[in-house]
Amino acid sequence: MPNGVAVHADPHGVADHAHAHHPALQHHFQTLEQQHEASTLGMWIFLVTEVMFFGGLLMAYLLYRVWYPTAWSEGSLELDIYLGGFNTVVLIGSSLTMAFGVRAAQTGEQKATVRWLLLTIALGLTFLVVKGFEYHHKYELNHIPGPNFHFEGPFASQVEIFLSLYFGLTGLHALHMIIGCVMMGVITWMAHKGRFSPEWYTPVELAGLYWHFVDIVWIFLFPLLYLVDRAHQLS
Amino acid sequence: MTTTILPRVNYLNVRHSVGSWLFTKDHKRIALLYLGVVTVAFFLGGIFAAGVRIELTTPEGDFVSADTYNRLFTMHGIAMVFFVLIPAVPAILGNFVLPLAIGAKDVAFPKINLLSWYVFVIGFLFTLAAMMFGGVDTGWTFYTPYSTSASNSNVMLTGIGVFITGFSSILTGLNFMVTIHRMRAPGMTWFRMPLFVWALYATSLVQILATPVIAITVGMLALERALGFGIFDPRLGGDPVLFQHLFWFYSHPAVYIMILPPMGVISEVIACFSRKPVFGYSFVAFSSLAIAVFGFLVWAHHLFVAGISPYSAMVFSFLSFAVAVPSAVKTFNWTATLYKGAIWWQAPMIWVFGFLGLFLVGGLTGLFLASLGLDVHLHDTYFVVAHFHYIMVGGAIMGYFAGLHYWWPKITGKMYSNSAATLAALLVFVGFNLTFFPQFILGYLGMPRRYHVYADEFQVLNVMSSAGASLLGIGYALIGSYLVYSIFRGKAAGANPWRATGLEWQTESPPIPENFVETPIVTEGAYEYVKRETKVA
Amino acid sequence: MDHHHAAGHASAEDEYLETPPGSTYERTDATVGIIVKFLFWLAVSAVAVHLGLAVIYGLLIDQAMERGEQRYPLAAAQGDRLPPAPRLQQKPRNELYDFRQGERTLLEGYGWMNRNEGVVHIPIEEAMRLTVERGALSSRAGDAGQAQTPGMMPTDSSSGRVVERRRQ
Amino acid sequence: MAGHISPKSTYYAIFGSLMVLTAVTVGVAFINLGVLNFPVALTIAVLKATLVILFFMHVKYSSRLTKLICGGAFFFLILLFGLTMTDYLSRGWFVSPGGTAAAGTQVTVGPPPEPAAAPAEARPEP
Amino acid sequence: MLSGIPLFPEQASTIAPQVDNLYFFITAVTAFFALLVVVFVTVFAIKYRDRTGEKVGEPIHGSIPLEIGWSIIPFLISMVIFAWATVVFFQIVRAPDQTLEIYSTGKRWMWRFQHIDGQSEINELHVPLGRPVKVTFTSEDVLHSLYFPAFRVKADAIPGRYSSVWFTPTKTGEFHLFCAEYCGTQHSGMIGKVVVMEPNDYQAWLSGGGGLTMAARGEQLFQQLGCVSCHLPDGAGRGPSLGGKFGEQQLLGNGSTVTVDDAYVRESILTPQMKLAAGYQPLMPTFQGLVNEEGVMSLIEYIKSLPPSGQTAAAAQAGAAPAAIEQGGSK
Ligand code: HEA
Ligand code: HEA
Ligand code: HEC
Ligand code: CUA
Ligand SMILES: [Cu+2]
Repeated sequence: MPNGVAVHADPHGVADHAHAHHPALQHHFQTLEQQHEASTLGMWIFLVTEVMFFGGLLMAYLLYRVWYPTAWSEGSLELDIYLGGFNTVVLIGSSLTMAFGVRAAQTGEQKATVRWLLLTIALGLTFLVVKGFEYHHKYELNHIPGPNFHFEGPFASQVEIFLSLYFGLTGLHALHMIIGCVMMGVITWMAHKGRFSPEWYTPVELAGLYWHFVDIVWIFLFPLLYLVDRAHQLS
Repeated sequence: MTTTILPRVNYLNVRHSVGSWLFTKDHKRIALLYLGVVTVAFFLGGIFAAGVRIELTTPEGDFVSADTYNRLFTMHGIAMVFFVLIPAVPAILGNFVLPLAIGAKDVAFPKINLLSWYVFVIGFLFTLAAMMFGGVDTGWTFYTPYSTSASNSNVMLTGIGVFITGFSSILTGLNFMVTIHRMRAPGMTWFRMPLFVWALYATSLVQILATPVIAITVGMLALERALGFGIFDPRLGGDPVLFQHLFWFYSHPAVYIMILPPMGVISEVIACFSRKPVFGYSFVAFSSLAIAVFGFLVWAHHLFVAGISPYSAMVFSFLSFAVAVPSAVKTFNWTATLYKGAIWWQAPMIWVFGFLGLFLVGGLTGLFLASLGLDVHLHDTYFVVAHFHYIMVGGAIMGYFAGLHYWWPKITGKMYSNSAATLAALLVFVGFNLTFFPQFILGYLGMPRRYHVYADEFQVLNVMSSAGASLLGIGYALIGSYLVYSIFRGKAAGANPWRATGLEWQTESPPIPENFVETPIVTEGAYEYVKRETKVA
Repeated sequence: MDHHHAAGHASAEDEYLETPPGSTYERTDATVGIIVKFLFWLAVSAVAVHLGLAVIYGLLIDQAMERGEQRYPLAAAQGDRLPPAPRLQQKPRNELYDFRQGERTLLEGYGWMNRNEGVVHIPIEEAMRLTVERGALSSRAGDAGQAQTPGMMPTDSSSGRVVERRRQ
Repeated sequence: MAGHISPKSTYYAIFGSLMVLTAVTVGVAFINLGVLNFPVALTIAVLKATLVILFFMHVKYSSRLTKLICGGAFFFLILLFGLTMTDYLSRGWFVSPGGTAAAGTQVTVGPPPEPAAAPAEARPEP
Repeated sequence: MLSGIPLFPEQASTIAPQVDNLYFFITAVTAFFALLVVVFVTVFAIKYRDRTGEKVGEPIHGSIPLEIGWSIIPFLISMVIFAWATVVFFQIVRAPDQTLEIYSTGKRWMWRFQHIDGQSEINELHVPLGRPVKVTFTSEDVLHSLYFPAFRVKADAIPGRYSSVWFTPTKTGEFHLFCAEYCGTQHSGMIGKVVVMEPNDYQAWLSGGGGLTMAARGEQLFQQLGCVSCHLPDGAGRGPSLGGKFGEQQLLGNGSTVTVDDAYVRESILTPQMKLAAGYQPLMPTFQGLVNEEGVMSLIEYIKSLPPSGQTAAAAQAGAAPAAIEQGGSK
């Protein structure tokens, strides 16, 4: 054949399908290795898109923080640092439990995997519940931007921008948490069914990557939103 | 060796039910699914363009009302950009050809591929709904504060549609990147890949990095419009120019999403129909990547008179000139490929000739716009419209048709009439130039964009433009007809009617569902047409 | 530290090594080193471009100053002039707040109105109490001021609009 | 099947560091460092994120391609921020004595003056 | 009708020739490269044409010197273009020290220009020949863009910011004025003309003439200040119809009557709450500071000229329509 393309008999070819391979291997992949590499690469690229997704909101945040430092201080002081701090600890804790979950899957400890994953979900839900309280509090104070917004002070308009970005950023983050919790639920179920083994635990690994990413976003959001200017609180 | 027409199982006839198409995981079928939706969008966009051009034949607003005209050009732009050109080459030709060209069985994530089609359709349905409820009239650029506070059209619906469609683009890009990294046939190193694959990779880079930003920007727009969040609202101290920064951070790289795959097609077709390797293969490959990366540095050239500082205008102008250089390199490389080739004037090659001329003009007029002193005069005039139509229609669409004509025998197994194709290409070329060349003059004269009525002295040029548009329409209609005809009555094409290199030509037309009977092994570069006596196929 | 490896891989780069014969897909992948170097030099050039253009910007400005001084040596720098009043009221909330702050200070605080003549302002409640105490009310004549519709009171608006007298 | 398995102690150590860093960032927020507050808070956040990326996400033990992809994401993010701020930070730059004839050269809408200059000073000693 | 196809806008300002020269230069460069490539492609396509489709081309893989050459040369050329264009840009952006200041606001869908001594006009701008003029403007609602093609200047009008353009007209005549940023339904109606006059004529126009009688001025102001939105000719609006009122008695809300004379009308415009017409709510805002003395007098003249309500429709509104309405092209 022209072009120097040779072909050879291929054990994974069309004709030969009788041999056994791992049930999780998809047929367009040749080996489980290849599938694992592709999946991990795919998840990383997806996380890149997520970084840019948050990037738009962060750009707006950056600009207005530079323009309106006082309004940013005022707005930040309106947020509850205790709830925010608690949430940070909870979320980082859930990252820890997630890492343990992945590790348990790696070493084939099925029950431990399920336990760690359940713990992760529980911590994630705790985060969301606390967030819900925060939002409700804001609602009561009429601090939700829009027609019902009310804030005292000369910087009210800019504080409205701050709060718009607050709700945008934390809302988007919470949405990702919810999706993460659902995904974790599915993974936990699969773990419970014993689908994972040291040979193949890719879904746990990918869910872990996603979960850690959500944690990283919060690691940035916490100081950016809650800790803008606490120094003035003391004076 | 003649091609025998045996009843062979291929991806088209392996199963016939609607379900087998709608739930397929075969990248080739997904490509055809995309082809369907994109063609519908192209017709829609074309009908709106026809509406625009008919209105513009007279200086008064007598065909449609001002509001309707505004909705017409907005929907034209949205349909053509988001639902035709962004998916056209990557999602149709890329989906079909990529796994074949690298010797893989499918893309890395076939289910996500199908999902990306569904997401695309859902986004399209939202936009269709917006069209049916009266359309949107903000311009395809959705500038605030008009779109957030002053427009009373279906901004939310369209915004949701665009938001959703963005994810289709992201998923496609993700899929392609992983496929190219991890699923190449043994022996196919990066520098043995066809240039089309390089172009798809560069496009995927842009898709995954830029598209999320438009998604979140449209999201912020929706929040501001629906819930009253103040982010771009000047009455609250917000900055309308911030919206423009964020919008164009995506939309400039988006135009490179639109041109890089067609450029890849050009590389393939030129190599095939000159029967020699593309001149400067690695330079063309690196230029594709350079265009993709540099394309992220230039977005504020759309904001030169919009309120950015003169200093940053200088910076972006400089960078815009820098991004022109890789395109120059590619153009010269393609021209040099023709030198001492054996140029076979077949339909795909005719389209390539058209591309070379028109992309040239389009790209060079981009330089006019990147020049600060000139852009002050030319911004938001028909000069810009002419620039981008030259490069998007004359460049990208012609590249798309070149690819469609090149791979048509592989996709359908049938061959179309070469003379009809050449005639259509000529019609489109003439019609196109007639439509859009006068717009350069109109632009310099000062006729602004998005004008429903215009000053009398602009009429003659507008009439010329509209006349060309009808020629264009006839040309496209002709293409549609002979391509469809070829499906039913076309001659059977063999596995390799163009006698091209490339792994996709080493399997049958149409390919079997698994692409290759046996995994190919690659031992040489992509375009090794060797001096030899060729056999008559 | 005790690292437990899964069988088969010595390091993460293994998957990108040479493609063994008989492999069914190409193992080698992009050389990361070149890409990193490219991105690094890109960042460096971006910074260099900014600095270089800043220098050119400065030169062009000097050209302007030079030209400006030569032609109009006596003209003071005008800069950007704002249009004359009345200007667009773009931030009604802020201006209103400032206005009310000023009013509140006058109405509720102690302060000098005119130090030279010893005129001060005191809180309005004080003033009202003192007025009643000193019996100053009785000396007030009937209201001969502008015709005011009963039940109406003037508002802060500069248009002279009146609204119903009710709890605001 | 590939994959580096970290010992549990590593995870606990990283978690501990993250907690310490969280406490630090909250503590530093209550100290008035002026303009430095923002960069310091960001630096600590970047440090925390790096720990999570390297150890929880196993990037330290991943291929160079993975590391590149990770870094690339932040590279483009910084690009977005940097080039946009080029515009905003150079907005007030002087052009000529006669003024800049361009769009948006002067702001009519701005925040009110800082509280220090507010009318609260209209209260001298009686 | 059309006297030939225009190919070039007039050069009516000092910057226009510079912009045009830059344009010619870039066109020349563009034409050169376009021709170069087109000629090469055509020549190669014809010279090396193979009608059989069976031959094979010469396997040339590339040439590093050529690559470097055609990377460096376009880069250098684009740097030249960039440099020239930036210099021209700075001319456009650098306003001279002493300019004639004109202030303007864009709102959907009209431009209002105000000269420094109070003379204001809608969709029309009168400027003197040979003097640098700087128009400082903003937008009241959405983005607009002030564009004078003949002067080759343009800048976006952003709500919440001031923008400015400067030009020195070099030719008398009337030139186009366009809005060049999409702003809604009547975006194409937000156009007008800039009238460049000899300095003497400009002075004459400034000091109250300009071809407009006071009553016509007043009518312009009546539209512009929004009086027409409340003072409908049939009296059915928020304010009483003003036709035929002058010289008559007006019943006030407190029962007294007053003669509608110059002073009363003046008071009604500047301090309307002083005397409220019977049967109407106290809705009229004050126009103190929004109209100068000359404007008040023009308004008074106009109100004097308004016929009684019976025959208003055609006479008052549509007749003697100033350029403001004509240019708008609105429905
Ligand atoms: C496929 C789409 C596509 C592509 C590839 C390009 C490519 C380029 N574009 Fe274009 N552009 C658009 C689509 C595209 N554009 C659209 C849609 C808009 C308007 C959006 C809207 O407002 O609605 C727009 C608007 C636009 C503007 C803003 C105008 C305005 O609104 O005021 C500018 C300004 O810099 C610009 C510049 C360029 C440049 C320098 C290139 C370069 O990349 C071109 C490079 C190519 C060449 C230079 C030709 C080949 C080279 C040679 C033959 C060698 C000789 C070369 C040299 C001497 C350098 N474009
Ligand atoms: C991606 C690409 C794309 C494509 C392919 C086109 C294709 C065309 N475009 Fe468009 N265009 C845009 C993208 C595109 N455009 C964008 C982004 C804008 C800016 C929007 C904005 O400002 O917001 C724009 C704006 C725009 C304007 C300016 C409107 C204004 O500023 O007021 C005009 C005016 O002539 C125009 C014309 C055309 C024409 C005649 C075609 C033709 O090529 C179309 C030809 C196609 C067909 C005709 C359809 C197929 C054939 C049939 C259905 C057969 C029967 C039909 C007939 C015989 C008529 N387009
Ligand atoms: C928002 C509504 C509104 C606008 C705008 C308005 N008016 Fe009036 N005008 C009224 C009302 C209501 C009255 C009757 C009550 C009163 O006298 O205050 C009135 C009364 C008058 C009168 C007295 C008429 C009479 O019969 O006593 C005159 C004269 C007048 N307006 C002129 C003007 C002019 C000139 C303008 C524009 C510069 C203008 N108005 C704008 C609402 C308006
Ligand atoms: Cu104002 Cu368009
Ligand atoms: Cu662009």
